[in-house]
Amino acid sequence: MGVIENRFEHNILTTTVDAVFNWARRSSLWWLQFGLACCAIEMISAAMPRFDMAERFGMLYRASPRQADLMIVAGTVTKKMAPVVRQLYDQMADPKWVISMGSCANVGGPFDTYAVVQGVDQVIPVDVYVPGCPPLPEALYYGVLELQNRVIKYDTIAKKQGVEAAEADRVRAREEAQAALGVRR
Amino acid sequence: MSLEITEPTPVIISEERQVSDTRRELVLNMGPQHPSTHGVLRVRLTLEGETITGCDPVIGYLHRGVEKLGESKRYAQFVPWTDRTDYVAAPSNNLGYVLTVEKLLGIEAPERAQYWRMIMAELARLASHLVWLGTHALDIGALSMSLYCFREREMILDIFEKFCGARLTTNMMEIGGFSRPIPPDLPDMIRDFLAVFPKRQREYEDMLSANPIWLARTRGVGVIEPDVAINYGLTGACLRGSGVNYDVRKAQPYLFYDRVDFEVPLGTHGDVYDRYLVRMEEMRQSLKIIQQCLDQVPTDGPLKLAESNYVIPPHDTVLTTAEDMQRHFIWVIKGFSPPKGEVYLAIEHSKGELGHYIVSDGSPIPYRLRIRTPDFVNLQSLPYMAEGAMLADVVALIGTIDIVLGSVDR
Amino acid sequence: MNWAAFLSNYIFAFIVLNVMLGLMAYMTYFERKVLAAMQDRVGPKRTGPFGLLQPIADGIKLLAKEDIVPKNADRLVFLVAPLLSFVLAPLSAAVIPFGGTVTVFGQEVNLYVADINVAVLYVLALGGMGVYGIILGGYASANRYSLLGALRSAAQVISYEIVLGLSLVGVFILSGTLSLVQILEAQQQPLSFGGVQVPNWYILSQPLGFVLFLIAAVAETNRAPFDLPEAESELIGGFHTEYSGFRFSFFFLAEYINMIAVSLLAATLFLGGTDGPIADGVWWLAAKAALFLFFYIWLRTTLPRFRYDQLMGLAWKVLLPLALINIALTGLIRLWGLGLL
Amino acid sequence: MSDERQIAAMPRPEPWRDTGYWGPTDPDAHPAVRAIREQFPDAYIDAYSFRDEMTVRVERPRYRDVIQFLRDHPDLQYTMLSDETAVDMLRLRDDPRFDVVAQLYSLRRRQRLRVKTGVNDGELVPSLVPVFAAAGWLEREIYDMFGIVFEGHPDLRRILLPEDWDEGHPLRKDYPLRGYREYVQPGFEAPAPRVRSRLRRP
Repeated sequence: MGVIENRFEHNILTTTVDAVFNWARRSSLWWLQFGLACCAIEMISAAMPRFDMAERFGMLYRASPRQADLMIVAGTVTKKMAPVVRQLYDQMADPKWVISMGSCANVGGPFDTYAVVQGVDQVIPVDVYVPGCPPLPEALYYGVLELQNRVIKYDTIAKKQGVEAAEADRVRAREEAQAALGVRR
Repeated sequence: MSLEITEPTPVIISEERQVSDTRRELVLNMGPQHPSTHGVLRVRLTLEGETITGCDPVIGYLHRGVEKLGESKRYAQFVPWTDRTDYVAAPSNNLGYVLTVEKLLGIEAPERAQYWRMIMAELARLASHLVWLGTHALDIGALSMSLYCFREREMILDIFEKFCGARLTTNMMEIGGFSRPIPPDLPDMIRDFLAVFPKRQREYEDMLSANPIWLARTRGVGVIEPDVAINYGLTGACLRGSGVNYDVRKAQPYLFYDRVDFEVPLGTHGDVYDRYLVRMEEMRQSLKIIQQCLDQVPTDGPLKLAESNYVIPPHDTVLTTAEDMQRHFIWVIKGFSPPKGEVYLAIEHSKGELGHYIVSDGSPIPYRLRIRTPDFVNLQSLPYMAEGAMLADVVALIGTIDIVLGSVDR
Repeated sequence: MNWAAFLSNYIFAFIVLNVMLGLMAYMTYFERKVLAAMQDRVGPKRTGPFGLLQPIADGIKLLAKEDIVPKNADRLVFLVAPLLSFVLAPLSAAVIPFGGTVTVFGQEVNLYVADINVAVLYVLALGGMGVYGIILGGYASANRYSLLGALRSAAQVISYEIVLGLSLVGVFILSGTLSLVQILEAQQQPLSFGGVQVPNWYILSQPLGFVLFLIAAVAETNRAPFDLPEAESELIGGFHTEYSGFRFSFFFLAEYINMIAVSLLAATLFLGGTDGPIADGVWWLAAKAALFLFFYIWLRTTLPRFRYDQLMGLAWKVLLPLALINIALTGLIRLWGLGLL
Repeated sequence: MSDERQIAAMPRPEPWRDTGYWGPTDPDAHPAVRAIREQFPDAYIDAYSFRDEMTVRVERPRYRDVIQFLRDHPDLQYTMLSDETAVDMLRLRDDPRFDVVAQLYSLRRRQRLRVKTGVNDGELVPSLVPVFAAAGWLEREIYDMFGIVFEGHPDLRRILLPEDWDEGHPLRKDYPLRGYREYVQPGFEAPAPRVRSRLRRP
């Protein structure tokens, strides 16, 4: 958030400013070039000539997490990889979003084994879940469009509490969801 | 080594090491998230300047316990997981597993199904080689190559999608043959592809094969001698690039590879460029095989073994005959019990020898399911190839071994 | 002192600066569109009509990103390095002549910011200074990838600076000056061979020098196939791996400004600048520069990347001897032409 | 590509019945088995074939010697180690618990041979690394997955699982498929242990 962090309260001016910034954020979601498993191949396909998801929406891929806005967790998150995923997420600059792509990243998918984290939301907060094993590139399209709809509502001022508050918020939301669904397994 | 050590002590390498008074080594951690490690490979490099003095690949970031899963699933249930071990050439993986189980059971699919399996496996090899070429060229810096390769790959994925409804994880083969009919316009789709692809492949070769920068980056890099390659257990293009003629399709033909005419391309120097040439030629040979298969395949006939108790009965007879309904019920509820024994069957995957080793204890679940993936063994030679190379060569080497981490880590 | 002339110069410099800043933003758009066309894709399309607002959206977004300074970084240097790169980059546009002198409201206005008698040296010096931003940024990030990128950049710039300078010596010998304005004027007198009018562009008399300049300029601006300092497949982001938000965009933009400046320089030195067949003017310069920019993108999409030692070998073993041969030949021919030989 | 190096395709055998690429099915007629019996009378246990694949079982201390002999023998030339793995025989027999299995391949004769040796928990198996460089990672994987320690392996540490994995060796039959616990994010409190699920057996 850099320059404008914690400078303004809600009023007409900041709302307009937010609208402009959110439009810019939505229009240039640079994503982290980061694939884990099968879904990564479909994610790459989505960026390739037939679909050209990335450039069409103004999404450049960046190799460095510092310059990325969007992390697409494409594939199985194993217990060995989970700390790395978390570290990458922490290295990204705010504001940042996460798309969980594919069943493995959503809930562990077909790999209910000793080595696999059952859902990447145990590691990092997720904004949009794209189901499928693997999802078609069109499904990822839809996920990105959904995310854009979320980004346009992003509130710079509401997020000013910082990373800890966001983390607490995430844990609370997760516990609520778990309480509503009952215990996993 | 004494027996007390059951857990390894972690090896701690300091970040910078003083080698002598004037030289210092730098430890560079490449991956697991790195643009050119093809997923989640991590390579710990020891550098002196830009020269590599030590290389330690760290794998396992995609270890999902597929073998353990296989030991808890019935034989026929496990096929979808084979897709996900090597996801860029899923039909080949299906084929390896299915053939191994068929060998264990002592059955063989009908002729028509065998031909279609060959076609699908060769298409999968093409798709896999296209991904390899794209990413390999992208690593070395040829930006557009990957886009062109993925563009052509979409045509193959269309064929898969037409046939089985899935693009990537196809789950197309079954024990005893295919469960789905061949769509009537599928042969024409494949013929269209065969007509278009050779021209496109010539375009790739125009871009790379004689490009001075490409030659400078690949010639003489990652040389591996034939005897060393054999000793490292390399298979596939990594071995054939060194001039060793070992192709499972020729050496121990499965399916009908003895009925088609093709050549095994061999390299001479064993460097990155030769492996590139070998794979490009393999793509051409694959096209040749597909063409012959399309000419030879019977236009009608069963696609699945009908009589065997090991095979799920076809859908139409299940609903009309009592015997098939009972067989279907038992097959679904209990599975089938193969004889006791153990089999190992290797097929020529796009990356090398893909072997499945199944130990059966007579129950419907494999007692031990071992997947010998080619890239796991091939990747082992990376430290040997990287010794003394430059930092930029490492990405070329990782590309030339052609790894898929799902297959390496399983 | 003539205050009106001073003011007009000042206004013109202001215009040039802003045009450069606007151009480089749309240079990214141009690059993405050309890349997309070459790669059978669409390119930016959804942001504004034809995606024309894409650079603006990128800029605003980067402005609003968090500005991360790594814990182990050398804080002051880390913060200053991108500024250094960014500030030095547009300065070389100051000596590019966009035309001769025109009269506006009875006031003579020079269509160049400054006519320095060592203009080319000044541009080369700025190129040498610009690399400081890269080296300091890479060093200060406390990241090994950045460090390697910075070291590569230093070695590369030192090697190719020499080639770049020497490849221009032939032009200096022919024109007898280091001032870009005078070089431009020298190219505007057509030569006639038996009634056929041939423009006196130095690309015709200095083809080898032109090729050398082109290669060295691509290397100097860290573009493919010489983009080793930020080689994505090896070093992630190279020197800018740790930079986020607007500081990253400074590096990003500096690279594009450098490209534009070098293209303008090449057009002025070798292609006759504003000189054109029908009507002289700044549009000719723009068209020629656009040709070079297209060439840059074309290279990027086609060629693989050099390895570090091959890059050095190319500079010292191939390009440098060629440049020296070019100088010697040009000198001899010049002496012969002057009747001294 | 040079043509003189091409080989003709081996004729395809009848499905899994004929004497195909695994050599003769009779242990007495198989040249490799005969050679092992002559050379290592004390180490040879038995040999059997299934689906025309020959399996030789040898005593653990001579495991490496047998394989080295097979590699260097001028008539056999099993020059390639295709695969090395292990099987946990917990439910099938009492002693020894594990089988270490090496799949050998002769490039020259285009035949395969499987060499097995039994090992109990806590016993050492001679490593194949001095014979085949390919065994390096394969044995690391066996160590990682089964906990079998190889004697003479230069770099025996975990390969697929994290280096600080403390839950044992997952491919053992007494290890549950889902492991013993959920993923614990570093810095967070430990979650409740996973329900130990019994392996589904018929």
